[in-house]
Amino acid sequence: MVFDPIVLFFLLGLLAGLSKSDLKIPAAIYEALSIYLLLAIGLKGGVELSKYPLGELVTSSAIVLAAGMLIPIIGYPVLRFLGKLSHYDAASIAAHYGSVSVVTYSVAVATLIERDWAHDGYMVVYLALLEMPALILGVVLARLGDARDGQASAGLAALRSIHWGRLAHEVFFGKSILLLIGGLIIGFIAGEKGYEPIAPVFKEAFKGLLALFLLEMGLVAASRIAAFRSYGAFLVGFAIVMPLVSASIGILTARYLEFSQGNATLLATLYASASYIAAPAAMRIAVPQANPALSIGASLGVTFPFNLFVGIPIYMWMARTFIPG
Amino acid sequence: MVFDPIVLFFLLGLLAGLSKSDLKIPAAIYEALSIYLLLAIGLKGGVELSKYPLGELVTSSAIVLAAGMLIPIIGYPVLRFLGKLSHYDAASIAAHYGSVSVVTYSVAVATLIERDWAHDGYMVVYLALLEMPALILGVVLARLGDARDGQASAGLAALRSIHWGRLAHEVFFGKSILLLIGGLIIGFIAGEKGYEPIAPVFKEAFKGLLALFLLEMGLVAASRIAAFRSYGAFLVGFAIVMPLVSASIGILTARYLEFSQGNATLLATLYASASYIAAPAAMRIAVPQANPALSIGASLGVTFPFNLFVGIPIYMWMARTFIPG
Amino acid sequence: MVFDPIVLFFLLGLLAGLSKSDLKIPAAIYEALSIYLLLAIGLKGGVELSKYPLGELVTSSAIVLAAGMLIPIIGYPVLRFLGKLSHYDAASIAAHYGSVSVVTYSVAVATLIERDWAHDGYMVVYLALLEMPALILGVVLARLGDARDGQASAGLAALRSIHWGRLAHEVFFGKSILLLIGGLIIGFIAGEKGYEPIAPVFKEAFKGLLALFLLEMGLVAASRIAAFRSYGAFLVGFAIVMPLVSASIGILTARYLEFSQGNATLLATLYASASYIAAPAAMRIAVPQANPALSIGASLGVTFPFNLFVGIPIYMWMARTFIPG
Amino acid sequence: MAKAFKLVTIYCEAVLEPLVVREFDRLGIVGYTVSDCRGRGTHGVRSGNWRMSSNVRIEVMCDLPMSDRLMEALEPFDRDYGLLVVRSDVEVLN
Amino acid sequence: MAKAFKLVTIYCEAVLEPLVVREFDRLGIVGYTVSDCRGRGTHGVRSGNWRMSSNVRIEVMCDLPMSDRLMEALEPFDRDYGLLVVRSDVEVLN
Amino acid sequence: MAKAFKLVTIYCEAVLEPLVVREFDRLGIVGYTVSDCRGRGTHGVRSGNWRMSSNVRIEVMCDLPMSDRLMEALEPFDRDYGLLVVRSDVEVLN
Ligand SMILES: Nc1ncnc2c1ncn2[C@@H]1O[C@H](COP(=O)(O)O)[C@@H](O)[C@H]1O
Ligand SMILES: Nc1ncnc2c1ncn2[C@@H]1O[C@H](COP(=O)(O)O)[C@@H](O)[C@H]1O
Ligand SMILES: Nc1ncnc2c1ncn2[C@@H]1O[C@H](COP(=O)(O)O)[C@@H](O)[C@H]1O
Ligand code: NA
Ligand code: NA
Ligand code: NA
Repeated sequence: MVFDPIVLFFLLGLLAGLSKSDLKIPAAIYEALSIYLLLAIGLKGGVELSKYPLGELVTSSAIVLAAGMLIPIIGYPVLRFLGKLSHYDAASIAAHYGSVSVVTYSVAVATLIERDWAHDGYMVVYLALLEMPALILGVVLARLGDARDGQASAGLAALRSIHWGRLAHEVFFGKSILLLIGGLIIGFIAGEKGYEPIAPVFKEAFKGLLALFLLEMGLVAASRIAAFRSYGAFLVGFAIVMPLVSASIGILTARYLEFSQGNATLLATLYASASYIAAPAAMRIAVPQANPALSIGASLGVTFPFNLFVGIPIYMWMARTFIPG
Repeated sequence: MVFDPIVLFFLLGLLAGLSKSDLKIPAAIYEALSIYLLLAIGLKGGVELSKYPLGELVTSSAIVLAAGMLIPIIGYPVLRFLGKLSHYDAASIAAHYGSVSVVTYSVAVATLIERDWAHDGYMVVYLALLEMPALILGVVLARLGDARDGQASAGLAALRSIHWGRLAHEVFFGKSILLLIGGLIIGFIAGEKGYEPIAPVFKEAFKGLLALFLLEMGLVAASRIAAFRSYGAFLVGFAIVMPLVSASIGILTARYLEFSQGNATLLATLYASASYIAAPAAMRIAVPQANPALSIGASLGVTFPFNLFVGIPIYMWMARTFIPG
Repeated sequence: MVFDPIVLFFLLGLLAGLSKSDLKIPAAIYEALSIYLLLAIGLKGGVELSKYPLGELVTSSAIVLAAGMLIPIIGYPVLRFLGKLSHYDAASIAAHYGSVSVVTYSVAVATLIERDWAHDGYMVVYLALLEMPALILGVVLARLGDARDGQASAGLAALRSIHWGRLAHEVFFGKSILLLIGGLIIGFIAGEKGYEPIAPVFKEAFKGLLALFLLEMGLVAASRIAAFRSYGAFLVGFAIVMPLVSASIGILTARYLEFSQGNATLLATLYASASYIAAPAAMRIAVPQANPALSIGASLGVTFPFNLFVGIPIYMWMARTFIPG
Repeated sequence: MAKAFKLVTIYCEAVLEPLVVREFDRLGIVGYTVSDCRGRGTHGVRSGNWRMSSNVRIEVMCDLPMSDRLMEALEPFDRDYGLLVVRSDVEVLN
Repeated sequence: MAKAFKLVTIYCEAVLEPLVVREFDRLGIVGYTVSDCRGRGTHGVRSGNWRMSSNVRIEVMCDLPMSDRLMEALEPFDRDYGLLVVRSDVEVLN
Repeated sequence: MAKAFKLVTIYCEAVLEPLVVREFDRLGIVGYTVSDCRGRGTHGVRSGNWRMSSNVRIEVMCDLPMSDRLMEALEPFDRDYGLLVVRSDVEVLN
């Protein structure tokens, strides 16, 4: 089989949703599972980080971040001028694709483990790093768009109109960053020995709970697909082609940084994935004029399943082909 | 001890409910636990199924299904004419007893494991098969009753009045069948190797989470017992004698099909158990004239604890006595 | 490190709360986790109890109980006359400190395990014993205070005015006692062999789930600290000094009863800890005139973190110093 | 700017929710709000601890004639299900 | 067919729920509906993240005299507990 | 003893809750009650199964002038967000 059986849980949820089954996962469980996933990933990364020289990550982080910002910068004009979307929608969707998906990353890790590909737990540092900057860039793009449309007198004034304080708060104290970074630090301090007694919950149960989360994601995606159908072929195309472009940037960056094939796959997956936890909430507040049905429909209804079933195998193939073993 | 200590959790919940303790398990947790149990049972069955020739199950399934339909067909006239219940109530209760209880089945499996009785995981296929047909039969009985009472001109017309489409939808896309069958298929595809990484959640945690679910069932049953008390001795007698009759049908069927003693116990338990997840919801919609206090009170307030504490040991004794070892 | 890394989860929750992050743990999850912790602790205690002669615990229990009642008796006049609090508030806070905290106890156990200090699982019997009597004493103190303030003609009449029936019901069927004692009895009956199949949930997952509960406690404590700030230095001082006094009583009692150093640490921790599950709810109903912001603020906002980070290490030091090894 | 409307509040068993929404669709009612609740009535205590004992409160803002039609459409459910329908006056501000 | 009633809505601390229901029993009020909520009032923010900071909204449909008696019965709670009681007019349709 | 007040009920997307509360603070509104709900409106079905599709109902008891000011303050949200604001008469009993 080309994909991990865990993704079948997503299909089951999708089927339940599309068939209007009475299956419903309570919102409280959804919340709890997403808190769990973020913490568990952070912890594991922190424990691994405690075994590596932190310093080495600094340069590569800067490069990974810079290369990652290409994604919204490429995405925005495509959406705006090829897709003829409003500059709000273009900015919001670009931000979703510049940010990352924790679950897509987790499925990639599970697949690597199943195939016995070596990879490093500290890759989660890049996950944490990439989540937010694209959102800020998205807000900036939206405001500069305002300016160009004549709603503000100049680009600089437009930038000044952003509530930087509120945005920074959203960024650093939003629950996903807080749990990821918090988990990283706790894992770093606890180390292997302190991690061991909590590992039955945060490590061994991880894949099973990820399966339940995928079931729920399928249910949510089902409702999004319906809402999304009316928006036509362009966005569906974008939601499939953009991840491939982003993954290619990831493979190039990984090659430049001399990553292993496993780590290269993970970086490609991060770039290719689109956010559906942090981004929708942040964009809804910061760029309210954008239609959330478009961005969530594309990221959750198309790109997420695409990555699960088709994307990750492709990124593994890319890594095997373009990264020296 | 004659029963598994896990059933003590049911007693604790019952005590809490009857003593009006402030112990409450949030509805979201109840929902999550029942989703978990259905999925976990389906997955385990699917994994075991992947090791057996599927073809062999087809004939035995038909026989198990046909024999199982005897239960509502026997139950209905007893309830209607001996118990003098309305034909709605008789049909609804008969449907509950024709369907099956996932938790009763799970406790039987746990008991077999504790006593080292061999049994097969694919028995869960019968669980999935038996859940729904009795519900359809119940609706048919209710409508034919309508016809006889002169509310419709003839039996055929009565049958035609059933919303078959809606009923079929309830049956195949109701969450319990969807999760059981979905789990079966995922387990079948994943096989032993794909199951392993999710086993800490879906296999090892099973009995502990079943214990928590039993605690909740005790709380729910407590509220049902109070409501049920007013309905007299007949229904209590039915709720105790009917499982014994059903279990005997199960033992005979198992003997005919040359089941092992363990599998015979499980089939007897399936027949003897009464539904409290799928049946109450389906009957409430399809036969609204039936009083849910009667059917849920009998199945959850009497038959469920009876099976846990007395029934399962009896069915094991039956299997040991009537099934060649 | 002087404390177990698990307490860092509390800090993370505190940080999230104080920084007004959007991190929220659903109330249903909080409820489920507290039910789990109580049951798990009870079960483990019961299993260990099944290996020891129960009789030996009877005398020591009486002494532990009697010594524990000194805590509210010392606390009340200090709060009333030094702190100039109303007699309602003094009684309520005294009751909180006379009762015990399940989570503080659990963290102490985790720390002992990490440091390889021997200790006995049956110590949980004292936990169950100490939870409630202080609450009754608190109600009595509040009513006697009423009497002295001339609101009732005599102390005896004041005592008679207590709804003893309702209070007894709260005490014995309140969820925390019910789950602790229920767990104890089930564990006792199940024994090591019956415990084993549910151990993945109730034993191995314990520390990980405790970590999640601590995260939630941090969030709750954050909201309490804000409300509490206005009540000045006296109560903060009390919330730090009282646990040290109580722990000293615990060490003396443990020495008299010839406890091991590990058990002495646990008894000191029990005495030093203040309740935030049973006590707040019981006091809110039985002594409604008391301001819950004071008692919960002191117990959850100050004493709980104090014990986690500073107290437990001190109590271990006390045990090492004053208890013969 | 504010318009006089009727608020129809329907308290009923949770299993009834999809059937009530089907009536909305039939009548052409677009907007409604649902929340979970528990309670007690002539059908006894509904404690909300599992789906079969849960209630929902469904609120609909609509004009008077529609509220009459809605009420009529719900009447058949009243015989077999726990159901309470109430109506009050509201101003809708946007 | 519609009857004029009063809707009494009680917003209060969750721990108060059993005490309020006891008053209903004393007054002979059978029907009521409860839902969980959070909020802010003169007693501060009640964020609903654990039981001690949760609120409930209790709704009762009854006639005017009963609503007066209920209101009177709830007054003693007002001193020590977070509590808000409001009353409005409704038509009960069945 | 009972005072005539207005009840303003705001049905909106859950993400809007902190922004609405900020308006309360600006206007000097102390008391409010929030509960979670789901629903349907001109912005489509909001099924409540994750935060981005959840609604909240926010209730505020205040006097008429304040309710006018509140309504005005909420108007800007109406353009971009799912929002419904209604107002009715209540007596506040304590
Ligand atoms: N008088 C009432 N006031 C408020 N809610 C009520 C009242 N009567 C019934 N209800 C609600 O409506 C549901 C169904 O009522 P019933 O059909 O009388 O059992 C109950 O479970 C309550 O939630
Ligand atoms: N003006 C108001 N509007 C709506 N709800 C309120 C108002 N005042 C108080 N409440 C609710 O009533 C609860 C108790 O109020 P209080 O006793 O003022 O703290 C609060 O937590 C709110 O849920
Ligand atoms: N006519 C209505 N009656 C009751 N609730 C409504 C109505 N219209 C809208 N709502 C609620 O208000 C939310 C936002 O409405 P809308 O902006 O129209 O999508 C919906 O999700 C519903 O919860
Ligand atoms: Na990305
Ligand atoms: Na059966
Ligand atoms: Na104490």
